[in-house]
Amino acid sequence: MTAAILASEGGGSLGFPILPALVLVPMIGALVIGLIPRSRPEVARQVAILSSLLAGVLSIVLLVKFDTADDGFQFTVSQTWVSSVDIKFFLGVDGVSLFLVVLTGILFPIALFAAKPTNDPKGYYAWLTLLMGGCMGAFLALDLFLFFLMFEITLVPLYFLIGKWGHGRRVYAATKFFLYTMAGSAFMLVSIVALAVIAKAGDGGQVTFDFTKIIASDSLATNTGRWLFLGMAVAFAVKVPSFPFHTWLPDAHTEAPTAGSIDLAGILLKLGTYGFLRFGLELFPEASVYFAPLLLTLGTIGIIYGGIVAAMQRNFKRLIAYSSVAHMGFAIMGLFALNTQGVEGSVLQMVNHGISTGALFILLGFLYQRRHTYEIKDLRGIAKVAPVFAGIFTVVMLSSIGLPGLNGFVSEFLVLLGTFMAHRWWAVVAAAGVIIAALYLLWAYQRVFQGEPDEANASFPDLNLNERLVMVPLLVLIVFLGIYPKPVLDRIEPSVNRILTRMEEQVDRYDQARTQGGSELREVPEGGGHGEGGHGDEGEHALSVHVTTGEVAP
Amino acid sequence: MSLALLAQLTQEPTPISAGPEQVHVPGPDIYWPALIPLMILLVGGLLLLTFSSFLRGKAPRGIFAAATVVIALASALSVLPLWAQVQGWSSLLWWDIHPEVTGPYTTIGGMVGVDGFTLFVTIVICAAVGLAALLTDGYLRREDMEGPEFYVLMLLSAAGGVILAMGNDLIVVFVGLETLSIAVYVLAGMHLRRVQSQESGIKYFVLGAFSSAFFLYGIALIYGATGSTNLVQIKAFMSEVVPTQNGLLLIGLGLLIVGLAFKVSAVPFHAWSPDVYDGAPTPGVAWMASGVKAAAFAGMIRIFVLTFSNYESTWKPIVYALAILSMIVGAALAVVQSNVKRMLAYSSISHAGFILMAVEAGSDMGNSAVLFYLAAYVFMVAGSFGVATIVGRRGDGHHLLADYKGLSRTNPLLAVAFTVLLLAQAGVPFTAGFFAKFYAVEAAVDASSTPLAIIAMLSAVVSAFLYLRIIVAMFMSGGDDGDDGPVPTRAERIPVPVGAAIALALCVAVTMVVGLFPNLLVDAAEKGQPALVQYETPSSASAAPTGAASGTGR
Amino acid sequence: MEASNLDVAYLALAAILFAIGGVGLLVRRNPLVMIMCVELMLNAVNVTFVAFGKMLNDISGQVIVFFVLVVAAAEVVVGLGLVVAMSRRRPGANADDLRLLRG
Amino acid sequence: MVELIWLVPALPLVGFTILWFFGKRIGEPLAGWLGTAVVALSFLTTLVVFAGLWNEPDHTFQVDYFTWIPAGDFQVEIGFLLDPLSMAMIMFVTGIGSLIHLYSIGYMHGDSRFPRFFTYLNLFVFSMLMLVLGDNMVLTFLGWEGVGACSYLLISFWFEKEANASAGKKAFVTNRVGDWGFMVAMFAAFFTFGSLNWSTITSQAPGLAETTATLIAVMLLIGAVGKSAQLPLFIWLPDAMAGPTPVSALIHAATMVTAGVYLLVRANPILAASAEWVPWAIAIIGAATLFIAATIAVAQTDIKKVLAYSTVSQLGYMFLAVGSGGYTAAIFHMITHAFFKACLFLGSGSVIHGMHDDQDMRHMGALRKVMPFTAFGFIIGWLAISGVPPFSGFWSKDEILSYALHKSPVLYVIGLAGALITAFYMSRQVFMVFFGKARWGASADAELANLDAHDTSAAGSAGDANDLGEATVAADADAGPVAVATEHHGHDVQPHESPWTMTLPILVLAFFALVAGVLNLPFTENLEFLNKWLEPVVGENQAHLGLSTAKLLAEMAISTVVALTGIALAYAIYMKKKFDARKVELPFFYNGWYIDHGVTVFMGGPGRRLFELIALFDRVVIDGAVNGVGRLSRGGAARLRTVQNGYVRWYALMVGLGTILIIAFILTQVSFS
Repeated sequence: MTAAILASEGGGSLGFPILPALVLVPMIGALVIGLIPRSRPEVARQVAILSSLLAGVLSIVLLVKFDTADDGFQFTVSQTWVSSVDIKFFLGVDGVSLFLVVLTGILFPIALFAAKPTNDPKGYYAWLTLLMGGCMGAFLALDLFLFFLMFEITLVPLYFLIGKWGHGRRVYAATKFFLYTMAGSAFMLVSIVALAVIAKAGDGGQVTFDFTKIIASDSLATNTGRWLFLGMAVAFAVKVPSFPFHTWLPDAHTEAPTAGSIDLAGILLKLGTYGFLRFGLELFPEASVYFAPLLLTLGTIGIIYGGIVAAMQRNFKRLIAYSSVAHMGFAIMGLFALNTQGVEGSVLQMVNHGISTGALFILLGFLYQRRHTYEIKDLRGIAKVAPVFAGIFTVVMLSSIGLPGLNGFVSEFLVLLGTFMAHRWWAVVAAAGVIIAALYLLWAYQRVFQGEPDEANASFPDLNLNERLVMVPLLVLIVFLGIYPKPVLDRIEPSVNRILTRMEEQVDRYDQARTQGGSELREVPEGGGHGEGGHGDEGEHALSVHVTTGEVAP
Repeated sequence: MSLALLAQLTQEPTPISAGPEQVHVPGPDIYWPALIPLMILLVGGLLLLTFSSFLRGKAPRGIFAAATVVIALASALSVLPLWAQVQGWSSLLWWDIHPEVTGPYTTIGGMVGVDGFTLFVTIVICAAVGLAALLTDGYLRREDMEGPEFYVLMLLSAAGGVILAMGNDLIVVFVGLETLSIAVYVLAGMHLRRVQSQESGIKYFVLGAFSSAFFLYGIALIYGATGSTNLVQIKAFMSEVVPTQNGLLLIGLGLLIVGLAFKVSAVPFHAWSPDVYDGAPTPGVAWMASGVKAAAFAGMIRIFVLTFSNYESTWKPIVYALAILSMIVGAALAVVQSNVKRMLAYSSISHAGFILMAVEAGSDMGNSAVLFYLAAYVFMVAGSFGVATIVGRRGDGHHLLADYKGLSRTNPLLAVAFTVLLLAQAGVPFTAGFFAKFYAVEAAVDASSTPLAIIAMLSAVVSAFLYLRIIVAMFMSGGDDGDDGPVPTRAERIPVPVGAAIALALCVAVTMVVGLFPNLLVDAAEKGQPALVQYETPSSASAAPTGAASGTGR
Repeated sequence: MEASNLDVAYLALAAILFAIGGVGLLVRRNPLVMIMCVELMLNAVNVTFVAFGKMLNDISGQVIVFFVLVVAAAEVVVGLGLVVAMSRRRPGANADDLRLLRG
Repeated sequence: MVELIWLVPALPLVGFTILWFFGKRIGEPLAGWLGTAVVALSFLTTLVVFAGLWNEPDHTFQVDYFTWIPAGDFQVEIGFLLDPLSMAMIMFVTGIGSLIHLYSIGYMHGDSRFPRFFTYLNLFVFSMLMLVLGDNMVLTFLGWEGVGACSYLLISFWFEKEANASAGKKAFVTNRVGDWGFMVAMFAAFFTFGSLNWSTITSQAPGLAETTATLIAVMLLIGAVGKSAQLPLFIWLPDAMAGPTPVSALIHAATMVTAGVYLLVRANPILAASAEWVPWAIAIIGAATLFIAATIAVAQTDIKKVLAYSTVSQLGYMFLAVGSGGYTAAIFHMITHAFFKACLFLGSGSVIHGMHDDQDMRHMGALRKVMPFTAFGFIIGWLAISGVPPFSGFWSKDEILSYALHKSPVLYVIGLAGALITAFYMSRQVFMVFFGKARWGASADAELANLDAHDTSAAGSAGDANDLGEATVAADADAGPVAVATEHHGHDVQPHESPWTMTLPILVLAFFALVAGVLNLPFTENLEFLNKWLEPVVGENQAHLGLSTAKLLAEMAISTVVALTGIALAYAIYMKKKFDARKVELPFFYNGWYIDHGVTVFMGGPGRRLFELIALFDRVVIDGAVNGVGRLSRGGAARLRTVQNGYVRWYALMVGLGTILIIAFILTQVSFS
């Protein structure tokens, strides 16, 4: 199959099909590692690093070659897989997925460098590389079946990583993670199949899983669309994880090995939000507008609630895990603001959260190597004995708090701004999340890094050169994206606009009533009425839809 | 009343048919090529038995197994030309055949039908026999039960399965069913030194006979209602009468359902299977779980989907209910078992539920889904029980979850193989199991029984937990309490006989390959559509089969 | 098809026999008796076939009976074999003693 | 020349970068000199730019460098808006900044993290400049948060002591409350104007719907209140004194805390367009703050705490000015206050330095003999803040008061009262520290008896408001000085004058504290340089008093009298010992009206319990539900399992029942006709 796919190359501007390479290189790497004898762990490590680095480089190449102006899918590769039901090995990248792919390409090698397994390295590296391939595939897949395949396959490696190389109640955590996510995706599978079957009614009268075809043949009744959207939404909400479905995350993070946490927080959670964007907003415009208030509410609750619960944690890693719930709340919120600022901000937030939280987990990994505990009460005054460690941690922490000039701020600001445009009261509440974020992170920082170190921590060795080098790229990104996010946003924007424009058409087509509400609402800026309460839901939707065309400005 | 009875008895009985000259039973002309596969199995089995009795002293190692495999292979190969004929190919591989008749046909006076479906199932059955034989070899030697009987019985029951699959007449179906079952009863009770074995034998026998009595009664009623046991004529009859008026017919249908549901061990007719699987010799179980079920499902498709297609409103709800019950009860009960063989037994019940779901679709897609599922399932389940055979150790008694603890240390390869098979059963991507489940779900959704599909996926989640439990035992021994306890070392590795090794390798290979390239199997499964063909008495002396001209039964 | 009282009587008799056999299998513990009950059920079906054969004036009804008889015989053989093998290990065990396998 | 503006923030940034990476290698004192140099340079650049700005059309110059955040129609540039207001701000920010850098070289001498200190200071100056220069709200917000972060880092600079760490965190979190307001204000502004450029906003504000303007204004006010430590968010500033004294001088007196005032002045068109009650609210907040803070300052014994509360109080004056439409007055007072308060802080720092880190005024006295320069500078600062003519403080405060009178007599009276108390507590401080008889060294023991009595009443004051971890740690945030005091009993300290690096800045600032009044002398129009200078920014929204000379002189006379009265009272109590000091130094004042205490109790009590409740909910209800599903299915299965009881006849029964069910179902299908 490899050869076949490498052979068939669709409209990309590169000499060779880069996307399949992105997916297959790590997977082949995993395969190779699987063949290496147990007795040669160092070889396994080298292969893992090599393959993941190669994929990382390829992702950078992709970033460079990416055509900023083009708002469609680029470098598409399509290879029939199961002809009878029109399942294809169909890959493509657009502005939305581009940076998630790049993030994957960057974060995995770093994760490999950042932490070594305690036992049985062979399996560890094999699973990690396989996980990388799965993530790449999920972000690049343009065939619903393929997407689901990749979405599911990522469970297995992480299950083993947590269950075998984790600590504490690792089996409990791993099983919980696996089953919870699988239960979610059960609904997604049914939705996907239903979509494919319904697509029969569209052109060709053939069952198809081809994303673009399904988009083209939008033969979706309003109610059906809503149900199917719900099916998808459950899976993604579990993956993100959004508020009521989040409890697997703290357990998984707390018990996972460092690399597992890095990739879980950095990449896998994004599968959920990315799915919401690509297979929620883009596939079900009407439904996503309809359910926007619900998901906005979940996002808002996630932001506040996650922060509050995080503030009550006594285990550092758990605390960061809950902070992820809050941050991903921002991502969801931005998506369902359904306007340029919100969605762009949300995509950027995915990237930023990946970087910041990834960095945090790496640092926690260093911490654990030295002290073998995540319990905040056992840590004290580390800043005095390990100034560099503390300094780096401070920067990352501030970026996670959302300090302007660092990456976190830009995305959170855009998300809140966009949300305010669409549904102001949610934004006003969610903005309070910044207070809570400062609350729990600074609290933890004080307990762990400040104060006079007790004898247990007095001998805490500072970061060695390797560890510093591992941190460098992330720190650079944190600062760069904080000061000059323009390159990223410029590439995201066209695709986001493509999605939103389609949504606007669809919604207008679905019913005119809302558009009326919208036009009435667009007078708001002049007509005042900021003080008084929210408008009817329809109004909010219409506003949300219409802001995308920037009609807010007077 | 009694007088009247006497009066009648005193009258001279009127002959059923007046005079020999009027009675004309057309001597059935037989198209032998159609029977070659069956004959190979049947005759092969008998010859094996005969020759073995001539063998002096100890038979050379593995000769019987080898012979069985050869017979199975031969039978499978002999199917290919038939397949080519049915598909209307002009040539098969390099060997070009110009069948005078193409398409599905029927022979032996309409007793036996040959169509893609039958042939596909035949191959599946042969594969099951072959695998079981490979497993049996080492097993018998370990338990010193050497001898041909085991193989002969399997071959005979396989022959019964083929008869059942190709039976175009209820009586033939019944005979096939009984041939299949009776042999298996013996297999179950084969291990004379194990009380459990005998118990399982008796249980299976009593219940099996009980259920086949119902089946037979059903046949009788249908015969009474329609005047024939030939599926084609039954169907023809039903196309004339108003379906719902005929109580006899409907009740008969119900009883048929009972009989077949018992064979596929669908809840609530499943009670025998856990006990039997638990007690019977494990290789025998491998055969029961794979081959017997395949044959029974073949019967279901022929009888319900084909013959009673215009009684859907009657049998579909029943099958619907059976499917749901099987999936849920199977999954739920599997979770609470501590004995791996029982776990697999229950999980096979829930698999049966999945296949029933595809049957319930009652469409071409559904039939193909059934075939695909059966094919994939044979390898998954045979492999799983193969592992159980090996781990069962001498006495076939070590089947507790505890006995699998630390298997990854003692027999890493075995553990990996088992993991693959289990994940495949759980429906993890890139394994045959995933596509099988997916296909079944698609069929269900396509037949717009979506709730069934959702329940199916959720039950899959539940049973995933059980497979995870086994994996945990093998790899993450020690579990949450952290310490890995007394884990067996490489020293006490379990011996893996050659035959079993080959079988496992085959199973894993097929599972993976089909998972990666479902196309291979899907095409075949789609070509393997069942058909009912009207038998026409041959005009000329040509022994050519009839068919092709007459439209298929659907 | 026209069904005379007598035919109906045959069918009824068969049904009753079948029921007796089924119930017997449920209520009796002795394996041998259980096997006999199964035989009873099968033969009840045979009666049904014959009756229908007569009603339909169709010979195949009676032909079928022979198939069934053979099958039944085979079943009995196997069943008896199993029972004997068991009672050799566990003399005087009845059906309810077979409870090693459960749960 | 004016294009050089980019250099102004760039230089400190460069300094910061260098020090961040190589600070350790550069080491003391070179790092200090580097840090000072860059700020001094940027001060010089400022002067150049100032010269250049004269030629610009109405003294305004705007420049955009590159796009920071582009998203659809939302475009944020990195660019500077250099107008009279920001010009004035950056002048004293860089000027005072460089002086304080210089001072720190001496003050931080021998500290283990000497280079790190200057790293932060440079970063702070940079952020402050961004805050002031930013030509759009977001960039201002960047500076706004940046200074917040720096103050966090600097307050908890000596983080080994829990109290300092808590204080830093408290400052940051409390500020965040304000930042929330700022952010919402920005959203509303963008929603309304479709842009966040200050120029766009200020130009379009007049045509704004009142409700909209009100919303934005109120949100901005919340932000300003947080940053400028007004009621009810002032609680963080006194604790912030835990930081090194130069920090208190630069950040918590001269520059950062005035950012709120700057913001309001910058947004004056919005205030003008908003509802009538908004300016009132501002004025009232200011008045209340200035009075309460002043009363609290009366009872403080920690030399820096007094200054801290006096800062809060002075900021209250500025808010009062803004509220009553005296934008120029606010800026005027901001500048003068920057001079004299910085001078005072540096003086106090010098004293602390001389007293070997003893901050308790009750251990001081007669220090003028041993540290003459410091004493000289401090006294000038004292006279300035007390509003004694012709010192700068007199002019600015007087102008504010006249605006207050113009707004409402009540505000005026409160302002006067505040002035009186200010004069009183400052004099008290000066007398306690520099006059009277020495309470340090050998002669210390005499004072001990009554000292301890006071300590007991002092102890157990409020502490860390926002630490949900545990509220108790912070108790020693205030108990600190006392602790220091007790440890200083017995062994005798020999106070000494500080090195020139410290005294020089004091004297320079003292000079400006003396003469800064000339910036805006009220007598004739053309003497009001600052008014004319700020005309383009605040012009049309400035309240016009049109005072007659007579009225003006009258007000001057009144405030002079008030000031002198305050001083006299203090003299009577603390020099002549006419009355017992306890009469005025009430515990109620000492504990800051128990506001901070109240917050702590609430946060540590109900607030904390609420959070714990939510966490419990998460653990029990939500996660419980998840695990409950698992437990439920397992339980159900276990019960179902009993059906599989091993009796073959029972199994047969199941088959039979199943059959009967199916038949029953089928019979429902059959319709016998």
